[in-house]
Amino acid sequence: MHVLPYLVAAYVFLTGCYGLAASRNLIHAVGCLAVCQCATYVLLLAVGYRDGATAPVFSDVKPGSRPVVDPVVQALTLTDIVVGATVTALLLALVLQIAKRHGTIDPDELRELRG
Amino acid sequence: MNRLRLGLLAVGGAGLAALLVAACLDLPDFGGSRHPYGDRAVRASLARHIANTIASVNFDQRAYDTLGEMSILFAAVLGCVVLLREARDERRARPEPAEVVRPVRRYALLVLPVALLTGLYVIAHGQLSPGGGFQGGVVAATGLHLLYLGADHGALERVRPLGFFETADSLGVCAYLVLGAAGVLAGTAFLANTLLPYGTFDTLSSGGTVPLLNAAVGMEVASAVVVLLAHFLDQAVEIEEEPGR
Amino acid sequence: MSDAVTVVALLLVAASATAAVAQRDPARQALVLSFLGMVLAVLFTVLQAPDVGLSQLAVGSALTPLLIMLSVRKVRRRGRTKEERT
Amino acid sequence: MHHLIPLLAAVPLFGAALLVATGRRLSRAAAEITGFVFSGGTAALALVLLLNSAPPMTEWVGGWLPVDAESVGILVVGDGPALGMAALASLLTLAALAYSWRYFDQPPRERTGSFTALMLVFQGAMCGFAVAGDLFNAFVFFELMSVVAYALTGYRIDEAKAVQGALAFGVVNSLGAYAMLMGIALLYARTGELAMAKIGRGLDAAAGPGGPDALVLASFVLVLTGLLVKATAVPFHFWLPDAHAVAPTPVCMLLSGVMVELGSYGVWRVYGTVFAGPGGIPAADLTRALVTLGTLTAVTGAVMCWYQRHIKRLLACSTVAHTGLFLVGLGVLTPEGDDGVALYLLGHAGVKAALFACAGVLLDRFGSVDEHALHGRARRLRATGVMFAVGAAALAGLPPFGTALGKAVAEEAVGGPLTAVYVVVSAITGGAVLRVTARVFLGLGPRPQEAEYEISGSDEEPETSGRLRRIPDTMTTVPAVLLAASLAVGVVPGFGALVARSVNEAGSGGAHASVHWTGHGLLLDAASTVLAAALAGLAVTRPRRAAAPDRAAPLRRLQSGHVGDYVAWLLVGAAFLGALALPGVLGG
Repeated sequence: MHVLPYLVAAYVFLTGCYGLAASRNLIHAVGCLAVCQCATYVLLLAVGYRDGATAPVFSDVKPGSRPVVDPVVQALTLTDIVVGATVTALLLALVLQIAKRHGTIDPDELRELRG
Repeated sequence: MNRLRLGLLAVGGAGLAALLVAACLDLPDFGGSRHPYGDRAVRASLARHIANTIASVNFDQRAYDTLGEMSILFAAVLGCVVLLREARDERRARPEPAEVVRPVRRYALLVLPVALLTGLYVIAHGQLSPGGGFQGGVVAATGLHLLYLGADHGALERVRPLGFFETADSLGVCAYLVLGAAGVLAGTAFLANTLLPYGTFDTLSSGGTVPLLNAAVGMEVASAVVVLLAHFLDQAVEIEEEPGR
Repeated sequence: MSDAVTVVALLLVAASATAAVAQRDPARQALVLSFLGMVLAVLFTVLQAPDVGLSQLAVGSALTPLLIMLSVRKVRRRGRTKEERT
Repeated sequence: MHHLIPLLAAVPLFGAALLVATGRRLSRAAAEITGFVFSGGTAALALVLLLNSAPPMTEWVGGWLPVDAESVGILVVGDGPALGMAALASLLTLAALAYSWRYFDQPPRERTGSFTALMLVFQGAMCGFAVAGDLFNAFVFFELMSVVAYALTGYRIDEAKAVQGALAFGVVNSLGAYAMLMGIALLYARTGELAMAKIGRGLDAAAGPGGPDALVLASFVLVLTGLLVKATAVPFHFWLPDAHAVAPTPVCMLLSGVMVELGSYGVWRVYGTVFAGPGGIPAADLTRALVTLGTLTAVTGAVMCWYQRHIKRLLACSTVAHTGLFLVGLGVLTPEGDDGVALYLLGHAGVKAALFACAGVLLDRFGSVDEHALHGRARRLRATGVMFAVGAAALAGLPPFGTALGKAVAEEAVGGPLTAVYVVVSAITGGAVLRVTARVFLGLGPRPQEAEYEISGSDEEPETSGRLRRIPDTMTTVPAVLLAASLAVGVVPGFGALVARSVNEAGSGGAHASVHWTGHGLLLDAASTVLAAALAGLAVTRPRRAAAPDRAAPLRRLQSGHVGDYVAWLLVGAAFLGALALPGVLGG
């Protein structure tokens, strides 16, 4: 339990990398990149967790009555999620153009840029 | 997959995996209680009468990061608009209205206002409860696209004047920057939250400039996601290549 | 109790990430990603991060899969019209 | 004054937002003038701040001044290197905007200002990254820079190669950025801080008697992977030739002139502030890692550069080679090395941007950037030819260009066999460009025989609407100004010393080095220039022997254009980096 969340994050990251390298379809590859990014969310939030603590929102918890988890990593993760969504969108837009110009989205068949 | 890539992947993956696992074993135990920056952030948030510490971190303490974040969204949407423009050899086709089953249609029309209201509520309560400009913006914008299911593409286009949303997107960014620059003009610092009173703890107007920045982000995100989805939807149903290519 | 939920959520995340990578068909991968997004949202809520859970739900399990589906549809439609012409 | 530092990122962003908001109503000229105003304003701001940067400034955004040395805000730094990079990025953006004045095809309907707006966001992102003093903030601007760069690279959506290159760029750089974020999370777990200087102190405080542990090593590797992907060190470099060869020319000027260099700058900044202390990575390990990777990069880049015939791709590969030289110079961790690299980088930015600008002229005139197809066809473009030759010589290290001064200083700092790497690599890249000049602009030598090549560069679409009646003045003035600026870096008295002082002031060492022309340096510069001329001459007169493409075939085959290969190489590179830095962890 002490290291499980970290190991899961590392595993998810490497799995995503494998999928990215082995992908036969560029849309699938972009999806794998999104998987890689999930690893960063898990790692960040795991780092900020504190046993027995509550969410750092004080609308119904009296300040100081209970420990709270680290709010900074949550803010970082929020930023990270936006970054992920936008990168996915932009890469998908590029994949669509590749489909139009090359007639395929299989990376093995894209043979223009070599050497 | 060819043999070279498999070999590289095995070597690189194994090396990186070993490194990451070794690092994980050196990390402080999960659930530890040492969070110096986090504790300071909570104190700073309470000092400025903001109930949701994450909103305080996002829109006050680290508001400059959020500026970068919304610029990324802005730039990505602008990039998608540019990349998904009609190329020289494409034209727009009127898609035939898709057949939608009646229960689906009714359900979609029912959920639509709920989604929009939820989005607005989540934006407005950003500094009080979980949620904020970003989450609410996405919910509202995605919800609007239920109209595609509920009615058809034509109806969606009528309630979705893209020019308006593109302008709103950039005005959101402008508003955020102007609020930030106001701090410099007042002689304090960029994005300083010292101009407005901090208000009463746990109310809608608490937190000085936080609600304003939050609203600017909400407007930006909602419009940006609408524009983004619109362009992908156009690609998926409207834009066609000229025959003969 | 919450420890057990965390462990289950973590293992589910690992499993659905594997499934998302292993699923070669992008349309089905979008569905798996959507599921992954939901599991992550649950995990984040268990880790006391409701803000992040909410945005993961909105982005990871709605927006991103939707974009992928639309892209798949565009690519397939393109393939179909090409075939009809030839 | 220090309150104005964050505005370096904010002003161009504001300009971009304004352009998009009013985009539908603006005429093209109005949009481009708006772009100039905001870009130029930022450049002026950067220069003013730079002139006031001694002693170095810092600013806490949001006015979160530290209480008891603890702050919750974001730190931005205003020292010489940070503001210098911001000024360089701004000035180059201004040059690229001026260059694209009459250059592009009509902008897409109803989107008059979108190209200008993207360029402005790019400028803001580069400035923001340059002044970042907070690791996560650096990541945010790093990612912003990448996102805009993908969109700009794929801007010409009618071109198959452009969209493919942009996707490879996007996937590899995004993965690098996520690796960097993993590293930041690990550092946060150990120290609980995000400001770079605080992380460095936290690492030192947490380090046991055994020195750094695996956690520090892993975070070092992950953060550097992100930065080195941007800086295009081998084996993270594959995306660069694909992307730089296909991006619109004004964008290439920025990508090769400053964005890639920002990666090297990031390595310098992050190592110096975060990992240089006793709890970080020992100096010997960093030197081993950077010098090894740098030498590999320099040699690979030079070889790839020599065997290209697609002119833009050739220039892109020469950027890889020079990045290798920068990394070697930074890796030796001496004040002289830093000074030399800073000057080299400034000189290189002007020269490389000017060369890309000249390649853009060829693309406009002939719809081709293929060295073989253009053989002798550009004789009438005298001004461009002269500039191309001057740029080639400056790339090789012809005194008194800034490149030559920087190269000489760095050569002195690295010493020994690494000096030879500097001389040979700069000679090969300069020689390759000289060869192009001789063939394309002078028509010298026999017409090269057609060989089986994957990328010829002869079927490019011109970027201008039809053929412009004559080359717009901006397209010849801009490269001339850029070359003059590069010359000025070397000849303006006291400039080198000024750069050296501000770099050393910001560096952790505190030692000051003096920078001036030396006889030894001049000799080495002359040697590399002569070598470059000899190589070019040999290639032109004996094309078969000097430029047989098959010799480098194994190396070129690695550049497969396949995203999966690039990702696999990225993993290998990260593992390799870890192995290079491992002894310090094991030995401690």
